[in-house]
Amino acid sequence: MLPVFLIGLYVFVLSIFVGYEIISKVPPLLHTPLMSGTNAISGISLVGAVIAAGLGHDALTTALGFAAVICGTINVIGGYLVTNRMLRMFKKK
Amino acid sequence: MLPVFLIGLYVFVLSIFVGYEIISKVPPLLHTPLMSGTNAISGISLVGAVIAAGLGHDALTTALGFAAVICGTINVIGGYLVTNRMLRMFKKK
Amino acid sequence: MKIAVAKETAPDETRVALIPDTVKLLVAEGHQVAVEAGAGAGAYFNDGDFSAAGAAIEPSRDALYQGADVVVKVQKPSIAGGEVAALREGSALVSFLQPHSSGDLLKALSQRQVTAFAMEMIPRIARAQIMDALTSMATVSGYKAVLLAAEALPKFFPMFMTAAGTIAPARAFILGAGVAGLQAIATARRLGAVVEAFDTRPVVKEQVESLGARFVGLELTQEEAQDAGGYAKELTQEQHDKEVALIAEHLKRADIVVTTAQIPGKPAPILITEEMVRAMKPGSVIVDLAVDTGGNCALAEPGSTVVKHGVTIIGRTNLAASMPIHASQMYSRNVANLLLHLAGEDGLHIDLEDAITSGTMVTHRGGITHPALKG
Amino acid sequence: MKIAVAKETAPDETRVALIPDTVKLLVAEGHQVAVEAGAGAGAYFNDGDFSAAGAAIEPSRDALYQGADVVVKVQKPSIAGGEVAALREGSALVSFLQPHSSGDLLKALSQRQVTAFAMEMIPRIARAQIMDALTSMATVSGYKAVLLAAEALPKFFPMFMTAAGTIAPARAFILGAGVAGLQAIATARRLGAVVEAFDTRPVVKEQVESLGARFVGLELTQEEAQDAGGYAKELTQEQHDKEVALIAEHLKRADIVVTTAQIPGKPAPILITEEMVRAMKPGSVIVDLAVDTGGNCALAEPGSTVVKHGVTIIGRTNLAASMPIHASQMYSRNVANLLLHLAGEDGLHIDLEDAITSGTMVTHRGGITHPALKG
Amino acid sequence: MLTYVSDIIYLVSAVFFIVGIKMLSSPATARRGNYLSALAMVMTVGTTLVVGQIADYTWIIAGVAVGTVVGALAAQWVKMTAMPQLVALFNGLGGAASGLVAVSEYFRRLDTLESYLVIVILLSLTVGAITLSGSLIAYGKLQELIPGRPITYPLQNWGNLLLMLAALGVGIFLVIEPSRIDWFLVLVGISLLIGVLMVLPIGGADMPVVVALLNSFSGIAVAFTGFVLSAKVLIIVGSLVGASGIFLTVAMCVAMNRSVWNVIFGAFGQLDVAAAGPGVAPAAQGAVKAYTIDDALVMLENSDLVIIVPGFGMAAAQAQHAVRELSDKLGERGIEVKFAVHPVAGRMPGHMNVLLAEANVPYDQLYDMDAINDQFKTAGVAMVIGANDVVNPAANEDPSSPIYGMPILRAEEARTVMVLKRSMNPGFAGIDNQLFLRDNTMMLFGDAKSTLSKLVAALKN
Amino acid sequence: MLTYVSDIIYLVSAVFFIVGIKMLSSPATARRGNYLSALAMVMTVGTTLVVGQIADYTWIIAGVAVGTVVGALAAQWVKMTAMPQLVALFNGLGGAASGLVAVSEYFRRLDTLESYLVIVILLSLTVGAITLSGSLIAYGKLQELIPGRPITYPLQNWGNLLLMLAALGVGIFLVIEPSRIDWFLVLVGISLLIGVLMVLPIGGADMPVVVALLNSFSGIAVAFTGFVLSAKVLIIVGSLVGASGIFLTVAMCVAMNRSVWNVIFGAFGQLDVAAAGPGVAPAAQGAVKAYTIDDALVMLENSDLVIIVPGFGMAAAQAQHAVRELSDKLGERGIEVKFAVHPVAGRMPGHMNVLLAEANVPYDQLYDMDAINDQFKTAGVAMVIGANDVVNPAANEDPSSPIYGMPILRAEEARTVMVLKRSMNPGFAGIDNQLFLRDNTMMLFGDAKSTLSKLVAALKN
Ligand SMILES: NC(=O)c1ccc[n+]([C@@H]2O[C@H](COP(=O)([O-])OP(=O)(O)OC[C@H]3O[C@@H](n4cnc5c(N)ncnc54)[C@H](OP(=O)(O)O)[C@@H]3O)[C@@H](O)[C@H]2O)c1
Ligand SMILES: NC(=O)c1ccc[n+]([C@@H]2O[C@H](COP(=O)([O-])OP(=O)(O)OC[C@H]3O[C@@H](n4cnc5c(N)ncnc54)[C@H](OP(=O)(O)O)[C@@H]3O)[C@@H](O)[C@H]2O)c1
Ligand SMILES: NC(=O)c1ccc[n+]([C@@H]2O[C@H](COP(=O)([O-])OP(=O)(O)OC[C@H]3O[C@@H](n4cnc5c(N)ncnc54)[C@H](O)[C@@H]3O)[C@@H](O)[C@H]2O)c1
Ligand SMILES: NC(=O)c1ccc[n+]([C@@H]2O[C@H](COP(=O)([O-])OP(=O)(O)OC[C@H]3O[C@@H](n4cnc5c(N)ncnc54)[C@H](O)[C@@H]3O)[C@@H](O)[C@H]2O)c1
Repeated sequence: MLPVFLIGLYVFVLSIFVGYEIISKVPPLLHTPLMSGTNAISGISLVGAVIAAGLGHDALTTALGFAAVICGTINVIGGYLVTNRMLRMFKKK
Repeated sequence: MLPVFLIGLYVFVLSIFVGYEIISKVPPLLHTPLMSGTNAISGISLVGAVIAAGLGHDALTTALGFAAVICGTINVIGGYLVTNRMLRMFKKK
Repeated sequence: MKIAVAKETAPDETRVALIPDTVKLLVAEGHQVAVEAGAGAGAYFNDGDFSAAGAAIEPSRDALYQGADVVVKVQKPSIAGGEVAALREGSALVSFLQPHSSGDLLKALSQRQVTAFAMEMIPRIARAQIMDALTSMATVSGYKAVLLAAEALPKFFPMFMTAAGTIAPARAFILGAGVAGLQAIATARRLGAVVEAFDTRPVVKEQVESLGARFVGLELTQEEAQDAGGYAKELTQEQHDKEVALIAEHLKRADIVVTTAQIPGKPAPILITEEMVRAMKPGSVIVDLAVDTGGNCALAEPGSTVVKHGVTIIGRTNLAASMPIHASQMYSRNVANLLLHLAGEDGLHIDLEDAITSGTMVTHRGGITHPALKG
Repeated sequence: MKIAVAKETAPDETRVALIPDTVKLLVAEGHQVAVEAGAGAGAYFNDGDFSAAGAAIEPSRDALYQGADVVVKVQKPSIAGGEVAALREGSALVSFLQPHSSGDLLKALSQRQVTAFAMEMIPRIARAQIMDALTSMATVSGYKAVLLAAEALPKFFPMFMTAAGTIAPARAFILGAGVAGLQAIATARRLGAVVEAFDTRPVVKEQVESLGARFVGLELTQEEAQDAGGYAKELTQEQHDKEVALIAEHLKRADIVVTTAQIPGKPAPILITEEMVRAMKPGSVIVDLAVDTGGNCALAEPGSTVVKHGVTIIGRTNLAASMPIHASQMYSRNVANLLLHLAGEDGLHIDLEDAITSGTMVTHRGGITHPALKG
Repeated sequence: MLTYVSDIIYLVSAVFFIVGIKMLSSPATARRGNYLSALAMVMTVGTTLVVGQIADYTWIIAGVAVGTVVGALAAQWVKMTAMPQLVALFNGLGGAASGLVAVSEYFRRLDTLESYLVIVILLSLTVGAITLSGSLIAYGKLQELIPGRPITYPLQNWGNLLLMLAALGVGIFLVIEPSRIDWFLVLVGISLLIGVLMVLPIGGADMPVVVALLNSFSGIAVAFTGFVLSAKVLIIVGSLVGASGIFLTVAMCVAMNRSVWNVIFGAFGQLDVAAAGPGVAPAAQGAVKAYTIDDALVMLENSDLVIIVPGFGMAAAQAQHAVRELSDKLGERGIEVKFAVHPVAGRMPGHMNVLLAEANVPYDQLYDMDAINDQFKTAGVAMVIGANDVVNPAANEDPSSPIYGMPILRAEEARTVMVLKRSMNPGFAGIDNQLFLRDNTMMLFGDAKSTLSKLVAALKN
Repeated sequence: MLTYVSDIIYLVSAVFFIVGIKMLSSPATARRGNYLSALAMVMTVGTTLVVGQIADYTWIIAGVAVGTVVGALAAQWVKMTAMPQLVALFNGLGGAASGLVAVSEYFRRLDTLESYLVIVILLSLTVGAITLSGSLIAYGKLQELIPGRPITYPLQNWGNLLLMLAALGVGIFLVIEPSRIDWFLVLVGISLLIGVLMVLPIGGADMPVVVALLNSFSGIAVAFTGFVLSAKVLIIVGSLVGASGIFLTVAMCVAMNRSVWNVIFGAFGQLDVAAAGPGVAPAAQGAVKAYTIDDALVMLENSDLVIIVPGFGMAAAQAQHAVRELSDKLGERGIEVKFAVHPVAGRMPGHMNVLLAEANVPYDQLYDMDAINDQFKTAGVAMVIGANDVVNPAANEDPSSPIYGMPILRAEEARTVMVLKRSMNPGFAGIDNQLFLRDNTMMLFGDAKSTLSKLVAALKN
């Protein structure tokens, strides 16, 4: 199990650098849309949710999975749409 | 073998992002020291060289390893020192 | 309201109380304006300009005054010249009146039952700024004083580095940084002089510096220096001595000096003595804007330019009249704003509750009404 | 070398050819300087200043001139006043000489065996810039012209937005953007005017714009407009007509006009006719700096200010003399630089190969030497 | 071969997410960035649906359908001003999803739980649960269901610490005894409680920061879910969101001039001067909004006409040259700039004219009050530089004010009023100015010259 | 457990490398960055020595000793001007090391070679060999052992393409038949040849770009070595160096206003206007050196005294306000600024004075020629803004020049002369100016106002 964890750790550390570097100069006015945009992205645990809901292991896990799918989907769909609405405000009239 | 390669690829891609992001605003006057500094770092294949030279597999690989250790060490030691000399120029008198 | 624009009778007065542009504005507001023939000539406005603006031209002064609700003037009417006598009883007069020093005139006006408004008494409150003729005229004098100095100075104002050597910039020293003083600072700086300014009121430090000049001052508190109206107070003897010493120091280095220090209702303080003039550089120039009220420079002579101890001392009075077009334009706007403020449904409307009306009116219904002038 | 500084005899001339600072410099270089008593008075330098700088004070003109290798002056010596006669034979003279229009003087000087150098003939080459007195004096005139105009204008120069209304900025129009013209532009801009300038030479467009003014010009080529020395050429009739039409257009809007157009050795071109003056705004001001050589404005009268058709036309000559301290300082530096250039081991050293010497010298050894003045 | 392809797709998606977030951080590319990240999301989820050995799509389809409808409707119907609370809600659901996946994995693998797996499951669960409950409280505060003021109680920080230690203890116990479902549920409870207690004491005005922090938490939960499922793309994206969320939180605190610590644990009530982006719920009426250079920049860049109102503060700061430079820079970008000169701005007649002329502002850019007053309503920004009395609406509205009756510049009619001054101090007349408190007013505190220089520098990039 | 610890150390080292490189890209932190990256190197190599199952340290110690001595001596003894070629040489050795490791691995694992391994070994080898031979040629050009001018021959690009295809062919063959040592050696030869032929046609002035590119190659070789050895830290560091090297190459080309393609395949000789950083071999005497804003910035920031020499170009560009601003900014950083006003700068007496006064430059910062001329030698930078004749040394040196005898400002005595003008065009006198060609002169081409604005903007960050 250890190597998997280590690999994950490498990926984790590198991603943190990437995350820091790309965020480091956002103008404050974009804070809210950026927050909303990354919030939509964090709905990616939907990936885990569909597996849980679809694996058909037992009723409990499937139910939990189903709930997770609903939560994740709302997060993803709603998040992207809201972000998009916010960003429309920044277009030059 | 495939997973190892894939993991490498993930690491590779993420590192490229990191490399790009951290380099993106160097002033031209630092081009030369930066080049020299990263050049010293690329001597890190010394890691491979010491293994080749020290594994004691056979004379050929050891000889190749020995040569690699020399090359790598010159690159590393010389590279860092030269970079340091260059950077001294930028200190305020 | 019937408004009459009188032709000025004072010698050398070139301004006119209303200019055609303002006449047009008043006419548009429903007033009738009559202008004495030739009233605008000194300020390059001819009768034709006035008629075009909607005014009637009236050659006879008596006819003009008799038909008017309000007569507007620049300089106070002369009793001797019959101007006061020509005013219709019950009519109003708007003009500079120098009320503090013109007791006789005020008496004559009140006897004649004239409601007189003194333009110099406009209170310094925010909404009266548009009528503040003292400020307007001080703006003109401050600007013009520096031009006179520059014209009289045997040197350049700005610094120049040329093939024929380096020319040092002139040093200007402005005494009194009120409206005229600040304008003088700005003008001298524009022309490239190095400017220092002196005042007793500490608040003006920031204002002087906002124009890029250096402030020189006594260490007085706000209360010691300034009264509630924003005007300067008279100093104690000790303060005055300190002030004089400080000024003497700066005068020695100055090429041009413009003095504007005044205390309303009092003679101007003497800030430059003969001895101090003697210590100045030959060729330097003093313009004394306070010469009307006694002068800040002991050697200044009202109305003339004298050279003493190698220093040119300009005591020209009524500087505003030397720039008649714009001086008239500004005065005219101030007067018109006051007229519009005073105008009621039908003729003048005197609201004694109103700070502007009561602050500016000096005589009314046969009496001297202004508290500062009574007694 | 023995250098004599003469007291100027021309009326109203206030400048002096050398000032104490420059005398000090020449004395340090090993020259002897004698100064006529009272020579510096007009420029606020007294005899004491000169002695302190190392000069001898000489009350007698004859003694002064006789003991000198070089006599330095500002204005050309008068034959009638006996100045030429007082010069020692074989001595040298450095002064403005107006050589193009002073045939008699040149003849008298050559008869007297005087080696005369005309300060206006300094060639316009890089290393002679430090002697270029025409440029120095034009700098003074350009600056002063605007001050005179500002003083005479019944308006402000700068724009102001005040409680008494908005004051529009004055519009200045400068005719001829040579040294004086450029300085006039700079000064008018400093005071806040909106400036336009006209010239026939296209190269000055960039220079005018570099001072923040707008350039108005004919579409002439460099060759049509300018001779090899950088001075303006005379225009053809057709070009002149076009020019006049263009100028007329801009004059109508102008509040002040400064004209500086000159062509060396020729009368100044008439650029402003009476008709054009009549079309100008009442109250506007013209300063004609070319009035010495006939004037650019047909109505200008040398030496006086006239008001015609409501326009004030200032024809003051010798403006540089109205700023004697700095004008003398600059002229003095130019003269000293020329003297140092001419000085040899022992007295004057005339090197005819040298462009400055040969270009500036007008008489020598009894003859007129300058090619432009012969025949 | 299939995992090979899918892994490559995941990698490409990760790259798209990275680039997408990067694009989100500049106004010019933000919308395209959002589209790109949405595309990456579709690719990732789609690939999982294909390669994820799904036995039964029923519940997935049902869940996605419900989620889509609810999410889309909520996003479309919400009012612009209610967006912050919606984002908080969404974020909580994201945390819930991660937590639920962790719970589901826990039960699914109950028999084969290794320590490593338990650890990551518990981490994913705990962080997810905190995100959920914290976000719900934040939602409640923003929606004003819960009082916005900080709710404090004695020893709260000690209480929280205790709870966290408890969670840690239960966690360690579960690593040793993975199958103790009862304790597992206790941990869920503790985690939810921590979320609630962490957010309750924080004032409503600080909620945006809290939401940013919780957003970072939800990213971290995703990363742990990635460890649970050995899904690298989740690790990448989760840590990306986690890291960017943290730095965003810090950036927001910096913009407010406060430390993160102070915001989260300070609990000293709503500040007067609070940072707020657009869409963030307006601070209580009457509170001043202080903005940063970058906020100002976006406003300026989105204007066609900027009207500059100079006052005595410009003179005092000697900022005339900087003003001119700003106007030049805006001009270069095609934004029209006009100067509105009030007749008594400054301290002498023509004070502003003198200074603007010194800085070479062309006369034809200067407008007097009568000429400009009707144009404010068409201006994107009215930039008030060190002026105060001359734009004080009290002159029109308040007969008791000493400046009542003085005509003023109607700066307040511009879309945004930007005020550059050092403090809330009054001007010459010594009276307060309600303009500074209006909704469309942006205060940029600081010396006018230095603020302007910063604006110019920012405009150059 | 050991690999666990070692892997963590490797990860920490990788982080140090990343941070180290980041610090290298700002003058303030560059030296510390270099130390950090050296520390990371020690950690990485040290860890490998411990965990690398080393059987015999003899050859390692010997190799390290030899390498250290050679590297250290070379680094200390080389002249500052010869640094670029030394860097090229070091870089070649780095490539050689990667290549040698690949060869060694090839022989060691000859019996168990899988396709995946062969591919990465061949890639590491090829890239390493190209780096080696290419760097040697670059070294030769910079050291002037090989003619610096581009060496071209007919059909060169086609020839190169052919060679690359050949390498590809041999490589594919070797993947199929891994044990064909003969073909393996052929591939080594082809790779070396590609390196030679790629660099030969490129002009000496472009060598810095080539070295940057080859540096990137050596990083890529390291990354492939990492794949060969399954060493993640090598992959990270290698791709980091590879990526940063590529972007550095692009950045250098951008600074020269050329495309990478043009530099590598253009082969159109040495440019007159070539970018060159300090330490880069000076371009042939008499060639003009054009620099960028950032170069200028570093020079300015490292000065105690900056003397500004304004000329007609400042007036023509109406750059006086920008000049004033620059001077203010420098002043804020504690750098003294003086203005040297030549008596005939501009086109009228006092031209500069008028403009500098307009921009409010204080009089006491203005110095006339006599007052300033002795101070140039103590100035870090003499900044000549649109002046030409007034700083032309021909006035002192060339009796045939029309300006001979005119006193000039001795700007050339400053440590660095920075000249802001649009082109090499002459000024009023119409003559060339040798000052622009001197070694200590930095030309900043462009309109003076825009160059100054850029400098000001850059100084603000
Ligand atoms: N024009 C005239 O002739 C004249 C003459 C006398 C009086 N007045 C009066 O003066 C007033 C003029 O109005 P105004 O709007 O121009 O000025 P104001 O009302 O006096 O306001 C100036 C503002 O500038 C700010 N300020 C000062 N220094 C600053 C700096 N360095 N950077 C940024 N901001 C700074 C101050 O706020 P902070 O302290 O918060 O920064 C202050 O609130 C009117 O009341 C008018 O009646 C005018
Ligand atoms: N001061 C006086 O009284 C006076 C009078 C007449 C003549 N002169 C003569 O004028 C000369 C003055 O010398 P100087 O050094 O001031 O000027 P200069 O020698 O004429 O050189 C000016 C330089 O400025 C550059 N330039 C022009 N526009 C520019 C822009 N927009 N941005 C950047 N650079 C620009 C030009 O080069 P690029 O085209 O490459 O940009 C030119 O080489 C002397 O020869 C003097 O004798 C002086
Ligand atoms: N708020 C308004 O509406 C308004 C309008 C106009 C003027 N003001 C203010 O009122 C003030 C006075 O204006 P003013 O120009 O009419 O004043 P003024 O003409 O009465 O005096 C001119 C200046 O001389 C100064 N002074 C007096 N005695 C002095 C002494 N012994 N030594 C040196 N200086 C001395 C005064 O302090 C004043 O600054 C100004 O500061 C002006 O800003 C306000
Ligand atoms: N290189 C040097 O050393 C040096 C020194 C001084 C002056 N100069 C140059 O020489 C030039 C002439 O200088 P100046 O001021 O002594 O000239 P000036 O006094 O002879 O003439 C003044 C101006 O009037 C202009 N002018 C002539 N006829 C005109 C007409 N019909 N309409 C309009 N304008 C007309 C001329 O072009 C000139 O610009 C200037 O450009 C100056 O820069 C060069």
